[in-house]
Amino acid sequence: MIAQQSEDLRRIVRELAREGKRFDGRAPDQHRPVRLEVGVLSNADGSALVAYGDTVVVAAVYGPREVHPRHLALPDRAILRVRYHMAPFSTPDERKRPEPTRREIEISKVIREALEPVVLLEQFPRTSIDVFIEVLQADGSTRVASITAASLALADAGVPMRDLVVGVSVGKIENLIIVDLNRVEDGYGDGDMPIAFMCRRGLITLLQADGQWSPDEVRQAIDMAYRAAGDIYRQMRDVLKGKYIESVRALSQ
Amino acid sequence: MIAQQSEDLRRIVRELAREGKRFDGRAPDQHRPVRLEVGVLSNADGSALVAYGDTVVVAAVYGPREVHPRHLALPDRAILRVRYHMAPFSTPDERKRPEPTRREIEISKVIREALEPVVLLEQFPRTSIDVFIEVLQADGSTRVASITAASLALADAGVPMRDLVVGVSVGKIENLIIVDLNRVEDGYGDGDMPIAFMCRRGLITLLQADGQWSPDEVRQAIDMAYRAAGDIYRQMRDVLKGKYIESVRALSQ
Amino acid sequence: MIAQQSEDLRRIVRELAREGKRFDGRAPDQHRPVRLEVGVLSNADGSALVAYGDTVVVAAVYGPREVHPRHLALPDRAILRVRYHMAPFSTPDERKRPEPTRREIEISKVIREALEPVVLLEQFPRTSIDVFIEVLQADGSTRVASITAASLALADAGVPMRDLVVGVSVGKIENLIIVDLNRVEDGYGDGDMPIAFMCRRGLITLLQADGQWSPDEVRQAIDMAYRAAGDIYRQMRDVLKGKYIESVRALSQ
Amino acid sequence: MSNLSITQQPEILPQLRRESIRRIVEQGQRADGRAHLEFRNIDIIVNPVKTADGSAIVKLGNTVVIAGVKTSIGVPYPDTPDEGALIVNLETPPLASPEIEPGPPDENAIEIARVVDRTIRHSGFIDFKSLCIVPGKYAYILWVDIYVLNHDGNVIDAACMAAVSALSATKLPKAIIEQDQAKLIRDEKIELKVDKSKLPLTITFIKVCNSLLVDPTLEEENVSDAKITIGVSEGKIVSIQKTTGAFDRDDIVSIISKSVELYSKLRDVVLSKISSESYSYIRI
Amino acid sequence: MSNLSITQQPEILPQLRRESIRRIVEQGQRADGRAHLEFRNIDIIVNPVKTADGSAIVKLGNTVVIAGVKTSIGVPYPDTPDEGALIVNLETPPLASPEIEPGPPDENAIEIARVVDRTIRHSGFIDFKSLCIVPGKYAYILWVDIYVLNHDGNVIDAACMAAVSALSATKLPKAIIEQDQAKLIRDEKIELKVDKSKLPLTITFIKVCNSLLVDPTLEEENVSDAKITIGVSEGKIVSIQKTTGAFDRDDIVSIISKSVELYSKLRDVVLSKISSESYSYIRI
Amino acid sequence: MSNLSITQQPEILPQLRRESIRRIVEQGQRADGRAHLEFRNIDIIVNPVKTADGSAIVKLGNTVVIAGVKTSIGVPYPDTPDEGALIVNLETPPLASPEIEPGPPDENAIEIARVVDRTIRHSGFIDFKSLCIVPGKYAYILWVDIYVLNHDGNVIDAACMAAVSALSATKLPKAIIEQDQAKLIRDEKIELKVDKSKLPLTITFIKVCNSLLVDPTLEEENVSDAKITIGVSEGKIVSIQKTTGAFDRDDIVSIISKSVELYSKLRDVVLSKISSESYSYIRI
Repeated sequence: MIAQQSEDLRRIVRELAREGKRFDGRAPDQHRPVRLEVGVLSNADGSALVAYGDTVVVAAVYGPREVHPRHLALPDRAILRVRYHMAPFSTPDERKRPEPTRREIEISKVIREALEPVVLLEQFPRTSIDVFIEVLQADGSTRVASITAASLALADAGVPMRDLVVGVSVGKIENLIIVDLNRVEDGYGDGDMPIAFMCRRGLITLLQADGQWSPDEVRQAIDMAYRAAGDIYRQMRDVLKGKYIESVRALSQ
Repeated sequence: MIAQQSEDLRRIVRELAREGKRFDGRAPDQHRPVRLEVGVLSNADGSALVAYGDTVVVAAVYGPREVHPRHLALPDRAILRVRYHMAPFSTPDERKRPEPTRREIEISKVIREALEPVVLLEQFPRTSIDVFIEVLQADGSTRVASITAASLALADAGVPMRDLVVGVSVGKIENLIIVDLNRVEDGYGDGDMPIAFMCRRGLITLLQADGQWSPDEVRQAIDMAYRAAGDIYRQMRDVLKGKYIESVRALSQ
Repeated sequence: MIAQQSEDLRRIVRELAREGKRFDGRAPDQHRPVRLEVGVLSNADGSALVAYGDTVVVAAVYGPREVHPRHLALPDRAILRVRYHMAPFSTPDERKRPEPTRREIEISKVIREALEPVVLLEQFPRTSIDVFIEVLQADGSTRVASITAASLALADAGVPMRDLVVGVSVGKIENLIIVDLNRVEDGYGDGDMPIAFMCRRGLITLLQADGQWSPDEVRQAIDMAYRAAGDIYRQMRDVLKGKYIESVRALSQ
Repeated sequence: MSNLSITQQPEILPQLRRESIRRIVEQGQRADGRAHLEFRNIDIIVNPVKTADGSAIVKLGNTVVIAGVKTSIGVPYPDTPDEGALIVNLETPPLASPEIEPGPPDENAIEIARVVDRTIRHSGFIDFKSLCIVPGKYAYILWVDIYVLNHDGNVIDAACMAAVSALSATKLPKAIIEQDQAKLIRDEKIELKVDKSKLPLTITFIKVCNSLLVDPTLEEENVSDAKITIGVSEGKIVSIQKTTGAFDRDDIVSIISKSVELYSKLRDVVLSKISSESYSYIRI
Repeated sequence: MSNLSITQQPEILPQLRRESIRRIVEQGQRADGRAHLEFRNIDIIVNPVKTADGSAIVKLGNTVVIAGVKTSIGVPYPDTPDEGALIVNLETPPLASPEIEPGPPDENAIEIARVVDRTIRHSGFIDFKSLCIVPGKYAYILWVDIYVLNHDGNVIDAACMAAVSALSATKLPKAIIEQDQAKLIRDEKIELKVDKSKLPLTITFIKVCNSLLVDPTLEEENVSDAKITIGVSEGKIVSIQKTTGAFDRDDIVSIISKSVELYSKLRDVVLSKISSESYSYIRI
Repeated sequence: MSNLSITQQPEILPQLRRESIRRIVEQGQRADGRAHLEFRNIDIIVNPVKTADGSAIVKLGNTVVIAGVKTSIGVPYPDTPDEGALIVNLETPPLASPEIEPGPPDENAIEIARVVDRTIRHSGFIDFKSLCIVPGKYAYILWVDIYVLNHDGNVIDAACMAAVSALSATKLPKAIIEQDQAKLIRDEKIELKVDKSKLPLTITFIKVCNSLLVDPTLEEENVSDAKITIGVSEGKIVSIQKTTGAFDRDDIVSIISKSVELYSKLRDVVLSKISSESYSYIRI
């Protein structure tokens, strides 16, 4: 891109932050409008579309089902298989090549590890529960939106879970801690911290960070994320309650 | 290569076509001399070399034999495995890289689907019948020559078939419909239509096209191809009768 | 690199050779100081570090153990699996890409074939004995140092062997035959001949050559290599005797 | 990867269901109540993807595909120094169907992408010369990436529809030359020149018990005896791809003429959907 | 390769051993006699590899890793035209453990390399601007290749230590411009500018029966309930990577403050090891 | 792919056949009636492939290989700025044998290609300096692609023969410089300079029951105790590659002298075949 332009944008974003403001007018602790839909794909056992502002992801769940090849199966529980992938047209500027990048491989892993603590894998030994995520439009916070979508799709599929996992990102620009980063804030900020919570139990199942954070800022960030996650969690329950009370029996355990 | 030269060639080819003529002097419905040989490779269960003019392909058949890995086997019939590949030195100008291209992958598929309707796969459940094709010299019409070669190799291997499949291409230059395109006609023409026939039954098992064709031209093209295929079919029968009456019992069913 | 510099170096190396001398002051039949250590890696069943001057390799042996996938197992003996790999930082100048090169694939094969004649594979049917070699610093003769390391690691693992295999390279610069080439001699010489001996029996299990050699020079080279190998063999026995008399029972058969 | 094409494991469809579908066809009807030559309901969302230069979501019954166009700059091919390039890629990510494992495009995906590519290329829909920036040096490359989100049969027709809808709505980033280097200014956009009268579309036919059906569902594909796809543009045939089974000459003649008839109606449907200029966002 | 992350087969650890390790932890101790927040013995060999521009071997108990730095010239990224680049790669060759098959880096290796990369990148340890040769045209690329030679747990902390030790000792080949082309003169070396006060290190915690332990052995990793890695530089958190299990908020707060405390001690140990200028050679 | 070399599954040869082949050898004969140091019948077709710049088909008994040379332009290696390059590739497509699955070249194919490459390179057969177009900037690259069409043993000697026969017959497309860019004019050809007196050939020996045999059939290879290939050019040894088994010093000395003796005869056979200037076409 034109280096000058992006330099200008960076300056504006950072100047606003020094005044406690954000480029898109949100308050620091205000997440973008969230759109949640379940059952959007007829073939999948469960599916969901999640939008955090202009970030849009779709998730599908298949399973519990037979494992191929069989030697990957575990005798005492299900395996979880997770794939996070970005469509080539989902990023601004250059086309993203469709082959999995190192970034996508890492994110697939941390999403799997964010979901494993909630799924009752031990109920389905020797099977596989598969979560496939496609990012269709990326405006920051794609991995945490993906976790929320995966959670909804698992619930939509009737997979028993201990809790719903909700993903939220926090960031830092010029000492301002902000929630639910968009792409500009991610690109020109000083730190990014994606977090996922088991909301009812308050447990953290995904936590990553880059940038520079004081211990106190880490604490603030986690607490700000938890409040936003709680808000999204209530919307998730509404969406699931509307149509799926039956299948999410695990939620009311 | 030199843009001017190929531009000249294109003009000549197209001017000739407007007069109903072809660059190599053939009549529009005249295919190139065909050379057919069977049993050319001692290791294969069946093999054939086919030349359509300067296009030369060799095909080998192995099987019916055990399937590896086993889970690919079908309980009620044989699977057909087909590979179409061009040798790096088979094309003019640049060396072709030996790795399979998207084009080769597509052609392997349509050749398989051109052969499946004739091979009596149901006679050999749980086995594989393998057809390997190598293009040694390419002067247009390689996929249809490959189908003819595969047919001969299958017959040479004694694989029971409902019919022989014969491949022929048709093309269009400046409204002139021509049969058995060579590379220049393929490159500078307005349309290309590779076709394969089960000759005795008159069924079409491969049909592709690009370019622009009116419905009437499609009809003309199919009919012109069918006449050429019949001619090649008679040569195939001669070659097979000479040495292989025994093994091609399926032909006389 | 700077073409002039390397040209100068080449001239010097070759002029010295015409006087019967070597760039690093060694006599033609003098190998570099050899450093041998066994049991250097705690996870492996056997391991060794071998340095020929500034060439340093480490080898690990796992097995005999179960074969994956099982269809590779042999009913009457163990299979040997060998991997020779160069670390990206082990070469001067450019970083070596970590993906296996055609050279590494060839060397893995010839090392396997250099070891197979000595390992008593028939004692462990249906298992695999794995030899993994990493070149950490390369100054010529890496494949022969790797064979020596593999031999030591196999003995360290207690794998029964008919003999110890020792690797040595010989080279030729301006008609001077020299032993244990370093990188400069390899790069600017006229021929390279890596050799491996079963030292007690005097059998040759690796022999490669490039360059130009008269039949008589080949003979001289083999004999010079054999003397150097005998010297290294004695050091290997010392290292193994120190701690491993028990496990190398096969040596004293 | 080796280019070995292997007879595909048919999806397991209970024998009763199989026979029922075929019997209904023999009676001149279809399992979902359509006429033999009737398409499923078509829904097209145009330009839902803000990060793409052009995009479309197409729903053909329960089959859902999304296509996105991205632009880059490349060197023209030596034999067409004054033309840009089109690259069509299709992927069936594993969320589309229980049958699909993750991996690079298989022969089915590659075939569909190539047929869609040929159909567009030979139709004259895109003015490739308008994609030239500096003859022989710089030209636009149009990357059309098609993702199948739900596979319920006839992906190819849905994919072609999505590709042409996305291209119809594509705006190219402006290209500038700076110090002899071409660059794209992604904030300034110019419309991609397409000739909508030549809108290319594919129409897929299956043969079931000697009847010809268009727009097959996945179940119908699985019980069909043969399948063929015809690419049409303004009354011309611009591509043909027979896949499974065999057809006789008269089948083909009939399919060709039916495809030309159906094309006009289908084009009108598509054009009306893509010309509605309402605000759009990603929904499935 | 497909980026499919699959629940990993746990290493088979006998149930008795498993319970024993956990019981010892519950009693406030560890199987190898360490305190919960005590690292294993650390040994660092600096610049043992003559063919590298910088290198280090780190032994953390029985875990052994080697890191080597190689330099090349590349074009700066458009958004940082005056900076060089760092590329971190980690491989676990099959000699490191009986569990590893040869192949390209798997998700574990990729994750570790990326966390080490982020930890170094955000610490300010490297002055990326000092790696620029000609702004917008040429810059140094630092390739840090980390090889695990023996895997006995906590590879990530050992890998980070090895990477920063190797970078601390790195000398760049001089870059010259000849006929508008940049070249490296490998005989003339200049020191890589690093800010040792910002030495970045990771500290990995596992949770076992509600206790927090640092620097886990492989056995401890296999019986742990959760695992997290904190990257620290000069009292700042520069990376976090939770891997397995779940933590509550108070765990995290406690881990963060413990990691800052432990960092100071660990940095002193590392700095003292890497500043000893003795002759070094490759030994394990 | 991982460079893991694995003990190869021997082809299943009935025990009786195995013993019979070995017994015949012990009696000083061979299963196909040849003497121990006798090659099978050699047939060479020169320049059968019109699309190649040079080509040859070699039949060595039932072993059939085809080699084709294609030319391109590349940048010379920095250490040999005034020389062109040779790249040898060998593939065993699955039509060559029931044992071969499709895929990229395996270790056997790679080894043969590399030995053929070394044999040619060190013989002085090709004048690499004559392949330079503009020193340091442009040079010819000779791609030699060898395809095995039928594998009945001793592929390496057949491959080397095919490669040198194809190179002997190679005509390079003329190179021109246009606007500082090198281009090939494929219609205008100049002969590749080769020194036929140095014609490099490999001679492969197997050891069976202490006898040395040349040009083994596949069956003989499968019952052999050891195998070695010697590359010879004008009385000089230019390559050696021991593959399976072990040899003692005296074996090697004997093999070396036998290979030099056999070389002269073999070269005469090859030269006479390739100098017959008759019209040729692809036949097997």
